[in-house]
Amino acid sequence: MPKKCTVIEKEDVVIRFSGDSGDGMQLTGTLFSDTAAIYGNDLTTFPDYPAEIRAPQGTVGGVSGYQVHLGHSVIYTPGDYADVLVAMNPAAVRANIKWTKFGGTIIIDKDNFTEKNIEKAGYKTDPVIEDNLDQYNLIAAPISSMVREALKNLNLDPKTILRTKNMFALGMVYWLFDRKLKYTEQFFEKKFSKKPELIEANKIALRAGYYYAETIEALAPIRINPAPIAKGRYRSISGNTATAWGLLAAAEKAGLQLFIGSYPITPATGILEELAARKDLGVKSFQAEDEIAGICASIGSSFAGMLAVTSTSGPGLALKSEAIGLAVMTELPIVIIDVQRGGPSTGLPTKTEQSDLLQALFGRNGECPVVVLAASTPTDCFTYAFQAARIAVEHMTPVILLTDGYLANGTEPWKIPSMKDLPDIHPPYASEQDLPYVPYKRDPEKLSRFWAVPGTPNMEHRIGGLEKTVKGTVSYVPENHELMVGFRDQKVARVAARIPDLKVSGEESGDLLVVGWGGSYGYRVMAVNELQAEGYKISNVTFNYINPLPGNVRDIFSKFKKIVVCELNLGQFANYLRMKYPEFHYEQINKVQGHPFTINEIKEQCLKLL
Amino acid sequence: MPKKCTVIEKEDVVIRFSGDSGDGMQLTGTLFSDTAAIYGNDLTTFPDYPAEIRAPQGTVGGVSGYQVHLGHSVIYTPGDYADVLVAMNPAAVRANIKWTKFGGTIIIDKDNFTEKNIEKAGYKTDPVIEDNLDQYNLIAAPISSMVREALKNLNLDPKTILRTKNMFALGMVYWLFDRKLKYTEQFFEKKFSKKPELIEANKIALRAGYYYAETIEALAPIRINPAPIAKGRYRSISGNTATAWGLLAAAEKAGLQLFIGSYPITPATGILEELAARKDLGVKSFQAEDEIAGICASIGSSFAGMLAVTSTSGPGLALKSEAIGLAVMTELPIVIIDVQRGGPSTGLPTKTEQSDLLQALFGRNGECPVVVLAASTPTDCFTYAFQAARIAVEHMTPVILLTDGYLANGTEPWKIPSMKDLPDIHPPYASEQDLPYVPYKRDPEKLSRFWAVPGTPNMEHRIGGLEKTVKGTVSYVPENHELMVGFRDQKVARVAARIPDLKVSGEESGDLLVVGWGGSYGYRVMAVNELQAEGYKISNVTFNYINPLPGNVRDIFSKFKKIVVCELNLGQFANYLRMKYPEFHYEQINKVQGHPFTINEIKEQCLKLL
Amino acid sequence: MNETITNKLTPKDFKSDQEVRWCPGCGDHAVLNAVQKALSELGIPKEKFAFISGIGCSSRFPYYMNTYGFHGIHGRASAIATGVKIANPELSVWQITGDGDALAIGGNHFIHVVRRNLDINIILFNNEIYGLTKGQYSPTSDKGLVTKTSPFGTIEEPFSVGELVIGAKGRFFARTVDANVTLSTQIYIEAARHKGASVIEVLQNCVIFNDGIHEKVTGKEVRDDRTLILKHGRPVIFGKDNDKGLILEGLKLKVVKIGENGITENDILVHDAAEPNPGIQYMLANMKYPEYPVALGVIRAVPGPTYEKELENQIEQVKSKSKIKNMDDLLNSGSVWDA
Amino acid sequence: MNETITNKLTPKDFKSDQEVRWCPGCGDHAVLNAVQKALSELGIPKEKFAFISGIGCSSRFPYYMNTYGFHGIHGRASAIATGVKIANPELSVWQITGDGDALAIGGNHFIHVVRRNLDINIILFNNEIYGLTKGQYSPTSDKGLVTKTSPFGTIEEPFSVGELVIGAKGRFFARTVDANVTLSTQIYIEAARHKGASVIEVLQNCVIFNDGIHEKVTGKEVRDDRTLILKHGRPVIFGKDNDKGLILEGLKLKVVKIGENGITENDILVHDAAEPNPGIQYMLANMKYPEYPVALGVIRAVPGPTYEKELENQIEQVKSKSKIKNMDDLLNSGSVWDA
Ligand SMILES: Cc1ncc(C[n+]2csc(CCOP(=O)(O)OP(=O)(O)O)c2C)c(N)n1
Ligand SMILES: Cc1ncc(C[n+]2csc(CCOP(=O)(O)OP(=O)(O)O)c2C)c(N)n1
Ligand code: SF4
Ligand code: SF4
Ligand SMILES: [Mg+2]
Ligand SMILES: [Mg+2]
Repeated sequence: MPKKCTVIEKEDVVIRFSGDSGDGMQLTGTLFSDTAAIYGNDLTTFPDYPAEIRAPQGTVGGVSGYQVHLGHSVIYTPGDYADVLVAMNPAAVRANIKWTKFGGTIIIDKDNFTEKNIEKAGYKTDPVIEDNLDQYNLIAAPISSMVREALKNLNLDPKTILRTKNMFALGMVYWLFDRKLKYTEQFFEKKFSKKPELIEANKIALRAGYYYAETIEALAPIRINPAPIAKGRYRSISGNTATAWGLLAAAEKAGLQLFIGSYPITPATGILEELAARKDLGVKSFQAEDEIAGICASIGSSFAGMLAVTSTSGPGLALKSEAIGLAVMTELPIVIIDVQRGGPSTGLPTKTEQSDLLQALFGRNGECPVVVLAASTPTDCFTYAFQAARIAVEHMTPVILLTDGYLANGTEPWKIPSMKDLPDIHPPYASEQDLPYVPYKRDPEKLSRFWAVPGTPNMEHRIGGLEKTVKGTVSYVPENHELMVGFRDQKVARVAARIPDLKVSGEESGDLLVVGWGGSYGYRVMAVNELQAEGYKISNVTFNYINPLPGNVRDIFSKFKKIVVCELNLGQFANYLRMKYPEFHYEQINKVQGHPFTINEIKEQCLKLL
Repeated sequence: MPKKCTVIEKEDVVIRFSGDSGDGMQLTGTLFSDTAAIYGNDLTTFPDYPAEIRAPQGTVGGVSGYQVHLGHSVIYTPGDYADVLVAMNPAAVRANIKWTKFGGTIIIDKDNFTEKNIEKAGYKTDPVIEDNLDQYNLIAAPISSMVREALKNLNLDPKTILRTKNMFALGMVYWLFDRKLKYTEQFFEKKFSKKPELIEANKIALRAGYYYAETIEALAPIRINPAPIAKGRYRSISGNTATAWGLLAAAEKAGLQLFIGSYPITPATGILEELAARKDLGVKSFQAEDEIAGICASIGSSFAGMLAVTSTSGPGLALKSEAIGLAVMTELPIVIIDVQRGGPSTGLPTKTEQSDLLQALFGRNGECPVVVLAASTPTDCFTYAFQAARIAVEHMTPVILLTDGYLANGTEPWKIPSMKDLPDIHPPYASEQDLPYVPYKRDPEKLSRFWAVPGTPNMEHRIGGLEKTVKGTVSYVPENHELMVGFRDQKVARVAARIPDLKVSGEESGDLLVVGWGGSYGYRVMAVNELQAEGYKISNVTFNYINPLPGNVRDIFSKFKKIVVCELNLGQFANYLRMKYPEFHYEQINKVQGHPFTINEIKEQCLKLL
Repeated sequence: MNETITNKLTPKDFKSDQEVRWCPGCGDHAVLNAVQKALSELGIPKEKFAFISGIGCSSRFPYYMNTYGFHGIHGRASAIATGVKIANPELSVWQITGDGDALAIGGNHFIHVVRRNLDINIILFNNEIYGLTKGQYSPTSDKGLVTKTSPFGTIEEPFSVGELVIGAKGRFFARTVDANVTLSTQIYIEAARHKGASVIEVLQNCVIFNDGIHEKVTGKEVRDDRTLILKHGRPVIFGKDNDKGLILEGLKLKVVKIGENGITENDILVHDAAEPNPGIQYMLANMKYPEYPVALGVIRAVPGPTYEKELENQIEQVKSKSKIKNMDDLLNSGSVWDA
Repeated sequence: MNETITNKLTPKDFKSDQEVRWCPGCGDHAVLNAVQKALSELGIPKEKFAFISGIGCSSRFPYYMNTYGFHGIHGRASAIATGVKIANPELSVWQITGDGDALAIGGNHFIHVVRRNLDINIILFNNEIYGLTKGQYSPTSDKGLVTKTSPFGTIEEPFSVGELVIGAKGRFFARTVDANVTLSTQIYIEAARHKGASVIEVLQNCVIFNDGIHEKVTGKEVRDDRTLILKHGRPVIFGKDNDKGLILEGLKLKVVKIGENGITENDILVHDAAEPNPGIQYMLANMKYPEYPVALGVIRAVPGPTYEKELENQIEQVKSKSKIKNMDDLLNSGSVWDA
């Protein structure tokens, strides 16, 4: 093992913590990234855990991972390959070796590399040989024995002692990256405030790991200097929490109470959980008996005057299809969040994909247009959740917001916005001066109808899923139907007037325009940045407004020789663009593996087109 | 009133029977068209009734109509405008006058034109004045009083007597078109075999009408000579019955028992009703508690080895979305029939539309391809239901068959096929020689998997909605997922090798190609025929295979200067073609009124492009 | 919801301007009358009513009410009503539904709204048939019934509405007959006043597709002997001559004649709608002709906490304890740092 | 289904080659063992079993069975199983489901399969939590339970499985405890032999998200006094010393001590699982600790016609009467004419 001893400065680094589901890797990763964020690094994280609650111990299927990418410039993705892999058992090595940079550092718990575990991980012989571990900087630490030794005086049971292994490993990593233990120790104090022996135990394990790394001079400590980050107050936030908070912010700005009617489903449950906890802000959360009840209750709450939300993932969106049609027909505001996961059917529940786009756009009977938005980073989930609510309320329409498993669970440091900087939202209440109330009378500009909330005197009216005249009378008159179909269509189209233009990152014209939407953002930006740096005439655009599309798309597209659409599906957005702007030719970069792109994958494909 | 007296021969004629929902107009129309069909006319019918079971008597909303178009050449549509309108009350006149040829014949029951009824129909003054009835050949017969008179000796209650009014009117129409009463009388004998007094009453009323028309020499009898129809045995059949029978035929040819799991919904219920009555052919029909249970039970029956079907309309298809994904993932054969109606949401349940196309293609989470077919006439519902079942079984895939309310309820004479002329269907059973059974092993050509039915020894296996390896083990391996997504996609794509080429009606090249799919067939054919006759270089194609598309589409499209896509929605098929063949430019003709096109509408739009 | 208003409303005030489109003779007309009558007696202003329905003939009901109304989608009325009631507990929420709407496609939402005990009044029009789709059997159709989808008779055991409601933890169940406007009005008023999910099964006649299905019990000639009207705290007596009653024999109900075999009014079972243990109410709800008379009136009415109030209480409690009062507080809560 | 096979199967024959992926200590493991044991005693060949599940931890069950298996979608197991059973009544069909799968999203299919009485054996793993999605409350969670979606405690009254089953016309209901493999095996065998929908509620422990929720009743130390195992035709006696029993007092069950107050074994209620009137079974199913012991064993088992057989009978009858024997007959039936 090569050992060096001076502090090395690096631009960015990727660390992957991995171990059995029970090894506490998610917590370890979170603590590490919190410390990095507080230090001032920019970073992005990506938790990656098995679908099983506890997959069989020691198997590759049971490996849980948490990747952190931190740097001293802006970080867009959790990174493709790890510089440092922490692997608590043989299965973790086997699962992650192909994601580890050749020659990178691997920290293992030597004590766990028993014959049985090696076999369980699916190795036939010796991992070192099978996976060429000698080509890496392998640090085989006897972590289990060392925590046993370090904590032997604490009078704890062996199980509890072993559970601190992850903190020992974390301590080692802190030494490697020259970090302070302080924030993590504060965390112990808060978390175990009722169990002082656990505070003590975890602190000891953490320090033991730190000192162990120092002692063996594992590798020169690496310093990632703070990123040139805008001044201000920061916090770390995941996509799901950001989504929930964006909705809360919109409710406050609209002067509405928030209602969420949802049914738990991976990876969307976090939104419901966060909002269920926000009773302090008056949220009425309703865990429904299924997805259909979730959206129908939301529609009911919208009818009754609340800011209505329902959150789900792909299979749940499928179930909500019919009810979305009802919201379209009754023209009530409602935000539908689809945290996309691997499909079709139950598919790969814990994996990410962008394959619900066409469902969101077209998955309903009849001519049934809704507004569709997509978030592209964990933190901008806040922005687009806020925008989804704004558009829903101000335009009296259902809005589908697409995020995905990668955004939902990923975290980033986030400059905390101030509520006074966010725009007000104006619900289009029917006016008292305008009696009698006519339910489908429309705002001449937006074509949206006005909202009269039950309880308001003199505005009694009836709405429903059957076609109606402007007055709300059921009507099968052919011309009326065509008129109303047209209104609903145009109402959604006119939202385009109130969304920002699409922005090009890079030159406004060139050889290749990389087009994407939603969660593939970071990888695209990195790939394009690198290619730009290499001198290519390549630019990038990211769509967050999917239906309607921004007004300047044609302008932008026409200035590039080639256009390539890059997405985690078989080409859904590319096909949608073919419908909308048939005059352009679209190349495609697609991947359907339940995983984000790697930067290299995008670069390679782009190079073929350049 | 002009009265003439010689028999006039005509090419074709359109008759519309209309009256209150309770007036028996559907029966009257059916009897008339049966007689015409037996005589040898070609014909098409279109029932058009209110959504309410019994809308308020005497109102326009409560008018029920039945249109018959018969001729002595091939008849493609129920016709745009009626030559003869039978209107049992003022509301029926008001509702239908705009669909009656100027100068055409209108038969009314004078007794029903009371002041109250005239008012109920929404006339302010006199219908004759308001609707210019003097510009028509108005036959105001005192039908009510005459049946009262004719049946006074029969000892029937007044209500029963009045119920024969429709037969009196039918008798008049029979005289007008020089038809025999025989078949209708036979119908009475069969239908009322247990109530001889009703046989008698209806016969008397029918004849009374016939003689009345003769007596007043209402109008010269019009003769529509028989059409030059292929020799053979015929019957009249509606689209829904044809669909049901196509499935039955497929079951027989595949050696499978038929299972249908459905929930009633207009206008699809007829399929379930017909199959529920077919216990003599061993059909297992299951009226489920909802649409989801309907399809899930079908999937279960498919797993267990039956020919599985579920039938519904738009809102029901929306509800089935998630389960269709399960069928895609488990790769089980199942036929899903969507009898489209006016949407979105509950929409216009009794009206027709073609607006579920994109839902059928894309309305599911994940990359979730299914085969999509569409029928285009009531009788070819038989063909495409048969084909849907053939493809489902032989390719182990869900198939969605789109029909619509217009096809479902419309009837046509149909040359009865012989079962021996239909192709055999070969279920791809797993072979005993091929043990151990591997659930996702594929036929190298079709890429479909093999079917092992529970109960078969030594083929025990597990399938489900989670992504699987070839062996059926749950797998989150990225490459495996991409492989399986690809297989499912290609399996459906390869169905293209086993469907017929698209056929052009008209010249193979020209100025304008009219493109359509499904139920708009007849109107397009008529319009294009007429334009061809007028010398335009125009041709027509009708798509029945929507996904995958036939292999020769590019060839055909490239030979026309312009392409126009004609459909009852806002342009869904046009958009789909833009995805699939982006190299062509597509014009559109669209209508969303819950009604079929008229021939003229299509002609006018085409002329603009010629 | 208990606000009094100065101008007393009349049933006519609750009539909307829409033409009523049920078949002449349909039982739904009478239900509409009874509801409008009941509403006018509640002292609640018009704008505080919301009528929510699914799809079916009966579900057209909200169009005919001059109140807030929502004609939903098939089977989802309970879920929509749940959202309305949670959003605004001050509204008097009425769910209108059919046997198909509530018990076929909507069965799940129905049992859950009952279990959660939202304060919603659910009028279930039980005509034992799908009316709107023109005559297919429903989950309450008698076994053997010949309909368009059961041309050889159904082979399914029907649900009994009361039994299902009680099985789903229901606290209020009543039964009435469409044509009996007086009884119905009374029941609707009681349901409105009961806090919690109130299910009222209306034996409703569909003249077109299932005509006379309740006639053998509710027919003018026979109804006195074949139905019995329960009143809380009163002995369970019925019959043309008010001479029949129910007693409990072991675990079973038994019809007896007062005056025969030494039975006096004192021996007759006294109806207790408020008893939480549903034992006897369950038996009463399940009584079937010809073995028993069919029970009408309020069979069970047991107060209990409602979902929407519990939710509001919880929100109040959490609010009073939490330091987070608005979004800025939340945004800056927990672990934050300055750059 | 009753064919005998020459080589008796062993529980091991029912183990598939898939690795069992439940958490160590999860109650599901024991259920799997008991089912494999029960199956090996039924004398039915392996290929005649079909295990159908929804989604949830428990719903992974079919993967571990070396039989035909179908891991469906969330909540739809009853509907899929219905299709399988109708398609082939010769199969022994087992539905595996959780409290969320069966009673939340799948509630409607569940009550309908029970009502229709298909001959399906439904094992409902009741851990009173959503396991697979990591710990949200379910429709059977105790009121007040703190979970991820009820951080301040739930405000909903839970379903009682037995009550709902009976309310849905259920004819077979049993309850067992995951860890009691002997009792469970016995019950699965009885369920398999019962013709009709058999619901078995398993009190199952989720070690991760709801650990010990049944412990107060099923814990080793207390279970003899806090549970009672019902046996058809036998007096309802329980307790460590077999000295406690149930008697019926009026309409209520009462726990008594044999030997005290002159009570002998003869006074004790005798369990009749076959009684069609569900009155007492209903009370037994609903007994809750601490007022009562919790009833285990087969609580209700009333034979009745099954849907799939009635359907087959109807088909046979219609076939024997109809002149239409094949498609050519049908195509040429009714009114046809020659051109
Ligand atoms: C999703 C969906 N499925 C099916 C239907 C068709 N449908 C409308 S009403 C109805 C049943 C009506 O029966 P019921 O609820 O008893 O009401 P009734 O008409 O008898 O009053 C059905 C099957 C629909 N509108 N939507
Ligand atoms: C349509 C749909 N909605 C939601 C989910 C997410 N989901 C999977 S299992 C489950 C609940 C599991 O609880 P339970 O049925 O009690 O099974 P357990 O895991 O406790 O055994 C949920 C909500 C899903 N897979 N599909
Ligand atoms: S069909 Fe029946 S339920 Fe519907 S309106 Fe007519 S009578 Fe009433
Ligand atoms: S989460 Fe609970 S129910 Fe699921 S496998 Fe683990 S212990 Fe069992
Ligand atoms: Mg009904
Ligand atoms: Mg559970």
